[in-house]
Amino acid sequence: MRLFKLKGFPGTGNFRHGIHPPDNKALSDESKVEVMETPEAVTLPLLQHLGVPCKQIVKPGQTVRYGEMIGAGEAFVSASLHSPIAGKVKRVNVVTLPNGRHLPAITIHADGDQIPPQKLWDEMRSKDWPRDCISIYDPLTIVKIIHDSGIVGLGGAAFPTHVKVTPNDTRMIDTLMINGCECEPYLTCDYRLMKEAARAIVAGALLTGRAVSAKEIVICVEDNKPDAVKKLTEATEQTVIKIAVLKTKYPQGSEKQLIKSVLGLEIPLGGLPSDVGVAMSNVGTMATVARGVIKETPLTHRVISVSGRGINTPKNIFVPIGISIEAVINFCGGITKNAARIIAGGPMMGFSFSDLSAPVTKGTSGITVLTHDEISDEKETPCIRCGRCVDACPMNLVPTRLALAARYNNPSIASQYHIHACFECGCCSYVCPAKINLVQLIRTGKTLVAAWANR
Amino acid sequence: MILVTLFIAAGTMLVMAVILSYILGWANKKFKVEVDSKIESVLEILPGVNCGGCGYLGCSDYAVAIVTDNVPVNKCTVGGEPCAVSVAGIMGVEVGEMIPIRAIVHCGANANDRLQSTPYRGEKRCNAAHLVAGVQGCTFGCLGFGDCVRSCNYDAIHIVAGLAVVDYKHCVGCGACSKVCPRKIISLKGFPEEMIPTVACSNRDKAKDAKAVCTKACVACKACSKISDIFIITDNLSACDYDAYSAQNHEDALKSMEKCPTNCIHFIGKPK
Amino acid sequence: MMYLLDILLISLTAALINNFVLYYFVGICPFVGVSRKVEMAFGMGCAVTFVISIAALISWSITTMVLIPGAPVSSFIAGFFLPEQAAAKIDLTVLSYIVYIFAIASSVQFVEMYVRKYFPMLYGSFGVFLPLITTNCAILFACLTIMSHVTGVDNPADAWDLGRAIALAFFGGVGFTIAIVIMSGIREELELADIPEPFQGAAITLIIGGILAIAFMGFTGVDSGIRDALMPPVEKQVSTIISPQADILSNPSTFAALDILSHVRRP
Amino acid sequence: MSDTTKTQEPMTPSGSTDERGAALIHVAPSPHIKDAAAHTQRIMTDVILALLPIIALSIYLFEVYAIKQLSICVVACMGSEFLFVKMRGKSLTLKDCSAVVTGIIIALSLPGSAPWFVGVLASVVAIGIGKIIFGGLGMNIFNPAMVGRAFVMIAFAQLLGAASYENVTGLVDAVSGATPLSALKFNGVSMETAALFWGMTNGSLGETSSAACLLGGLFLVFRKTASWQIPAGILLSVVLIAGITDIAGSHSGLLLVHHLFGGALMFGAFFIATDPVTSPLTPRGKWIFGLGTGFLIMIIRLFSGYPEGVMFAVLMMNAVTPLINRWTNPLPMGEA
Amino acid sequence: MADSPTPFERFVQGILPENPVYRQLLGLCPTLAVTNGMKPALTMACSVGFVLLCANIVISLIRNLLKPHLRIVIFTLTIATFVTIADRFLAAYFFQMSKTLGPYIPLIIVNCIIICRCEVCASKQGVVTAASDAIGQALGFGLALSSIAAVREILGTGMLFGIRVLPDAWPDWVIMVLPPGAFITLGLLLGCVNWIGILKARRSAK
Amino acid sequence: MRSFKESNLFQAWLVLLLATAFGAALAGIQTKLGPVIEANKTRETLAKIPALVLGEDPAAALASQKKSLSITLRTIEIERNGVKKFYTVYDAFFEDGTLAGYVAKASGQGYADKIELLLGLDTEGKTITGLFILDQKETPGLGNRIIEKPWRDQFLDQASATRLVVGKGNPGKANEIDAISGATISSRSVTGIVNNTITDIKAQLVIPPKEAAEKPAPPGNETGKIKENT
Repeated sequence: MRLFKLKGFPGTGNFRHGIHPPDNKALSDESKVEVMETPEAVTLPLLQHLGVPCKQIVKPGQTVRYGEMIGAGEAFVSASLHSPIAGKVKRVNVVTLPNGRHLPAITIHADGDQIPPQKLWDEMRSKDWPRDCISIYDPLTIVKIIHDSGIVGLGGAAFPTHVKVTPNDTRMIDTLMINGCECEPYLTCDYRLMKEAARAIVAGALLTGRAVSAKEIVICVEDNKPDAVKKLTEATEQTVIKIAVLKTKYPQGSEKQLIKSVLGLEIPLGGLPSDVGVAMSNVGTMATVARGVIKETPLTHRVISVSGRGINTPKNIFVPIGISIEAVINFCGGITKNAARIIAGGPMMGFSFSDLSAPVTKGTSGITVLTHDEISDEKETPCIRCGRCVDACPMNLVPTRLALAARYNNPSIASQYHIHACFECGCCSYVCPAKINLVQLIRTGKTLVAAWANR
Repeated sequence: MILVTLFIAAGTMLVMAVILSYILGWANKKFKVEVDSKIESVLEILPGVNCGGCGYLGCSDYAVAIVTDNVPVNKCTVGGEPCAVSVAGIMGVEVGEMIPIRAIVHCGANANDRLQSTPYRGEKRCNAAHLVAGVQGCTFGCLGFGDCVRSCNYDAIHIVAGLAVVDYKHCVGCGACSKVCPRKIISLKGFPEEMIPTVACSNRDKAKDAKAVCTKACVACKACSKISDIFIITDNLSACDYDAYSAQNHEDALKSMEKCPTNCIHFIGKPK
Repeated sequence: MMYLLDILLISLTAALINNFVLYYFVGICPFVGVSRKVEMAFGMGCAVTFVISIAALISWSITTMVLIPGAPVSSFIAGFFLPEQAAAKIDLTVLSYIVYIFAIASSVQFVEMYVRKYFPMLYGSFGVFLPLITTNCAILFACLTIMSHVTGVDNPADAWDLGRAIALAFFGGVGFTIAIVIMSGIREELELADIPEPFQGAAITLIIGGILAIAFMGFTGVDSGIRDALMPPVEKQVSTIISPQADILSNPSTFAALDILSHVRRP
Repeated sequence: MSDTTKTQEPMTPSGSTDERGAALIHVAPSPHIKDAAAHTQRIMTDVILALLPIIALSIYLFEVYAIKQLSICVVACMGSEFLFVKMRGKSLTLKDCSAVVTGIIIALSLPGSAPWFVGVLASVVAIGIGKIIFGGLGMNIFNPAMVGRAFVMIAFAQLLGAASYENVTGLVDAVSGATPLSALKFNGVSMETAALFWGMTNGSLGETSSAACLLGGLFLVFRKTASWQIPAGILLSVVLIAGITDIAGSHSGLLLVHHLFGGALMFGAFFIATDPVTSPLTPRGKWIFGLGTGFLIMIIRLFSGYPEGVMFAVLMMNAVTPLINRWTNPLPMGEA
Repeated sequence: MADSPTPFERFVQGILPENPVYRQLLGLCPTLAVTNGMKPALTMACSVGFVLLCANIVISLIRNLLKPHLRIVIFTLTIATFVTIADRFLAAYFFQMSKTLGPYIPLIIVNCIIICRCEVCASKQGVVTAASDAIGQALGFGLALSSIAAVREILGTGMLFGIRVLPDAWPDWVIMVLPPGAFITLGLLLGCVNWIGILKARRSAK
Repeated sequence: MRSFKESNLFQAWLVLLLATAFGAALAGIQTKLGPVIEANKTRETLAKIPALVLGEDPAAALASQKKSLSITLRTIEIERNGVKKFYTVYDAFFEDGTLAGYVAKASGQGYADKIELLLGLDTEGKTITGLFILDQKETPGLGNRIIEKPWRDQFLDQASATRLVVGKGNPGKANEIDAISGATISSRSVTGIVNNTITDIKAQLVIPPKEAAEKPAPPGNETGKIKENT
């Protein structure tokens, strides 16, 4: 049943199911991106992306410049790592990231002349990003620069971008979709970036589009961000880029749902967007690509939003990667007394953590600090099979069945009900009237099924 | 008339019996399927608890493997030696040396020894908590939610002060606990003696990082390996070479245990 | 038409109304034992349906040809020794049980051996149930029911023919399949339920069986209802409308109106 | 299986509980926010709210009998829930109000004239055999209220009549006080449509007034507490089958109206069949469930010895719900 | 295999520890079908006992002559013969009871208890052991049957052996003498027996 | 010889032996018990006949006088809707040979299963003198109340000329049988069987007095003796 059509696109601007959580973006969407000064030290884990860890290529005691490569992504699905500050490499220690990864990290102490971060940010939001001279860049050069700059998806998953844009004979890319939905509640970094640095995004999009030789480039924004739409429309004038304004709905920003909404296509289960001729990337990534290709600076800084009622002054800030979260939080006035949970990322899919010394990584899109009032603390009650999770699941699954199968160690039922299709968006847990940790159970169910499959 | 009835009744039955038994006999030969009777007799001896401790899908799978693939007969940890001897009798092979296999938990930190633990709200199960960062500082140690306890069919593992502890009186070495442990800190090892030494730690971080999260962590100080060569240090972690351990080097092992600065060498097993 | 209706009703009765498992309690052992997985239950149901039909065929033939008084075979043989009238009275029904079970046991065994040899795949999926079927009361019960409709009738015209016998047996098997598949569906669901320990397994299965039996009691009388609907009795019902008082709510004798109802009847 | 049996007392490493006060940073799995409006208790309160018009009307119609029956059943249900849950050594679950809902539905589905022990036995069976034995709320296969009612309906068939007979004012004797459906079925007597609709007829406490049931039911549907597919499916198939029968038997609409408004159809369609626990999960499954229930109701009403079939039909469809769930297991996006 | 148990052990085993109904879940069909009164239940138990005893003895006598592919056929033949004898005997001397029990007497043929005992015990043991095993199993079966029948008859009709034992005010629970009552009673009793077993095991563990 | 030993039949010698022996044994038992069982079956019916034709009290009185009725059996064959139907009818005679009444055995579909009943009619076949339910499987507590005497007694003295109807609420009305509450179908089934039986056998039921007189009084006086009248 197609109720209406998204203007100018084959999709409806919508997908089946999904939820409407309060977005709480008002906390930080009016605060302009602020720039943090160069910190005393940064900690750079060797695996900040999906894939193979990069190889450490500096020794303790060595001095590094700004932007110098310190970790080489040698494997295809890997990304290089660059120093965001000039300084001295300290010992290699271990760090536990909010997502649970426990890995070695390089610590660099600031030393010597620093490039002021404000300069980097000003460069980014300046209006003089080229739109017309894109054709001077050779597609393969763009791909190579993306690879060398260590650019990964900044939306959260941190998938190495060069993998997506490397030309592939078997899977031609028709459409490049730029994801500016930012459907996670609280987060506003993409919104601010779209508002303040629309030109950089457009430049990056054009470059990437050229790299993948896309016939069409679409920037997708939810309809609760009219200002961003306005800025982007201005910035895309006289270019091939189209802008799709989508229904505000969680998880509109998930790639499968977004492709369904805009193009009406469904990615086959276990497939990638490229299976339907689509490449997708985040707006932040596009800005970084533009910076990497045109200004030849690697991915060393990113915009994050620090929000939630547990933060004294919610802000959007431009930070060097590797800065400790503690420093970021202190920059935002620290946490309030009734703060209960600190989350890397948004409240739906982010990871809560307790170790504030953990660094901001390439994939950290924000820090959300929730108070006791915002989180649900209610005790779990039995599932009454009301089917609300079924109505909420954007993947058309039966979450309660998956969760119970996981709880009662029944991998056969779990796989029979397609547990592998779940991408843990959290809709089911959000709507569950029995307050069951459905997503967590499904997550454990996946490990269970994996163990069962290779018995 | 009575006689005739008797006669006809007997006759009917006879005719029927002849026909049916002929058909069945014929079918028995015609449709004979060769089944190795050994499999069935081996299966009869195996305990039939299908625990999977032998590494096969269940007792019947192991029975097939014994008969067809000449797999060693001493893999059943539940049935133990008597079982292996009987199976060996059927197969006509030698029983390998049966060292009882038992589970060992490679973590020795009680809840109080763990630093940087954070209150955790979620499913109270190890495999769920394992996927959440910071439930406890140490990313290697026992989570203490008892997935292993639930998996044990022999009531042989319990959570004591937040730590999984094997009850060697009951443990049969089926390996169910080691399979479910998300942190893989439970391993199965042969116990040549009733009590053997073990290093109760799995933390492979450097001493400084390990110490930051646990008071009982192995700091790889080499104190143990200097005294006794059954302890080998790899990846910042001391490990006991169980095969090398015997009654002869018992004294050395005891000394190592006393020397260990973080008390993470333990003697475990069935107390005499 | 009458015959078809008869077949229809026999089938319906066997499958649903007087379900073998839930009404006559036959085939309880597999109902409790082999109802863990839907696939297994369905396999068992199919195997039973298959064997029950064969058994019905054999037992009906033997009963009418040999066992009952005046059966062609027995009276023919007896005719050599006895006068015709006496020969027609030779009654071998006492042998019925032993003959039926003999036939069932051997046909089950035959089918098992056959399937095992030539359809190993099929044997793997449902052949394992075949030996169990010998002791499945449903089969013998169907044979006995058929016998009682062949011998114990007052009117020779009421005696069942082969079609009715097979209908009963086949749909009895279908009814068994329905019951066991429903049960297995429920038990699969219960794998994800926190059943008190003493009730796990057979006990809960029996209690569910009880509730199912209650539910199936709703079907009682459907056969006579359908018979009446398709072959209405001579009398015709006439409806009469009675309007209760308009202000019935305010009337203290609200139900006085209903009293009138009971006096109105069919002419 | 060992899962449930061997679970020790809470095995939490110290530190994971909140000993040091609530205002502490803690960790938890995502998602970190939950819909505060979604709550099991609220679902149950919604059902109770929706039942209010029916309760009110039954009290108006049957006065003290209704009050007596309601209080007996609710108290007995809560009592037996308390008892059985204690016996299992689990923490009490009275707060979720599900026992109250079960009690009210039992009371409303029994005739007001039923002796006290009928209500008590129905409640004990409903909670004991219908619910707790399966593991409590959410695990039960059959609608507890219907299990309880079916048990007493068959156990005390003589007392209650095969259908629900009503004998409240003493003006009619037990035998002749037939419900509209049994009057139609056995005696060929029909009632005026308005009386059927507003509930000025004989029957169980809750099933007399279709208007009240519709009111409450629509409330549930609009609150999304009950799915709309199930009542729609039931009503659709009843209208279809009763309509065809009506035309074939030239009853000039009487039969259809009786089957729609004369019995427990509305009550069953909106309050009993929509019990989330015992109905399928997916919309497609709910349609199948609704259509099947309606079909069975009509089969039983038209052909069997019982004038009313809602209870049996719901129990039967409850039994096949696991199979429906299995067959309507939706294909995930991208695989369809 | 372990040492073969003595006849007496076999006898005791059958009554409670290996009760055919509660422990082995065998012979459930008659257990459900004929337990709506004490009288039919006991008659059934006696018939089963008779058939079990005779069949066990005969099978035990011919145990060395059995061929694998004809074993089941011989079992069923023997059992069916004795069942027919029991059936005719009942019809001749207890006509009403035989009518009440209806097809469930011939269904003894496929009662798993008997085949199971033939298979497990009689075809491997001597006559004395087989006989005492049969008696023990039959007693266990009778015990189970009468316990269920007692519950059903008292609740369902207020009577025991047809004699009113409950006050007249007792409203008969008709459902107890109907099929659902049989299932539910057996289910609940089975649960109780399991429960006692669990409690015992727990106590002995301590 | 070897091949014979291997043959299927030789392998199964035990089965053959047992089957034959068991077959013969069973037939033997049957010859002993068969007549007893048959007698049981008929006695069940015959014992009811005096009460059905005479009424309970006269029957008891007759029994106390050590007198009995002699009964003959015949089959009435009718054809309805092209289907042949048979009714077993017992003619009951006093010791002096005068006709006491008839009892017809009839059966039909009930609510749950077949209902089998005995219907007593007076000498002229005009009034129902008794009704007894031989076999039924109606719902206990509801339908099976058709076996209760008060309900059955409603049939007594009903004229056979008009069809009986099932009603509710006003017992005593002529031709009306009060339905058992909650078991209307069972009540209706019994009434229907009675109606049909009467309609079917009415024509052939009454033996003309002349013929009856011709009938030789049975030799013995004990109840239960049957003369087959084929």
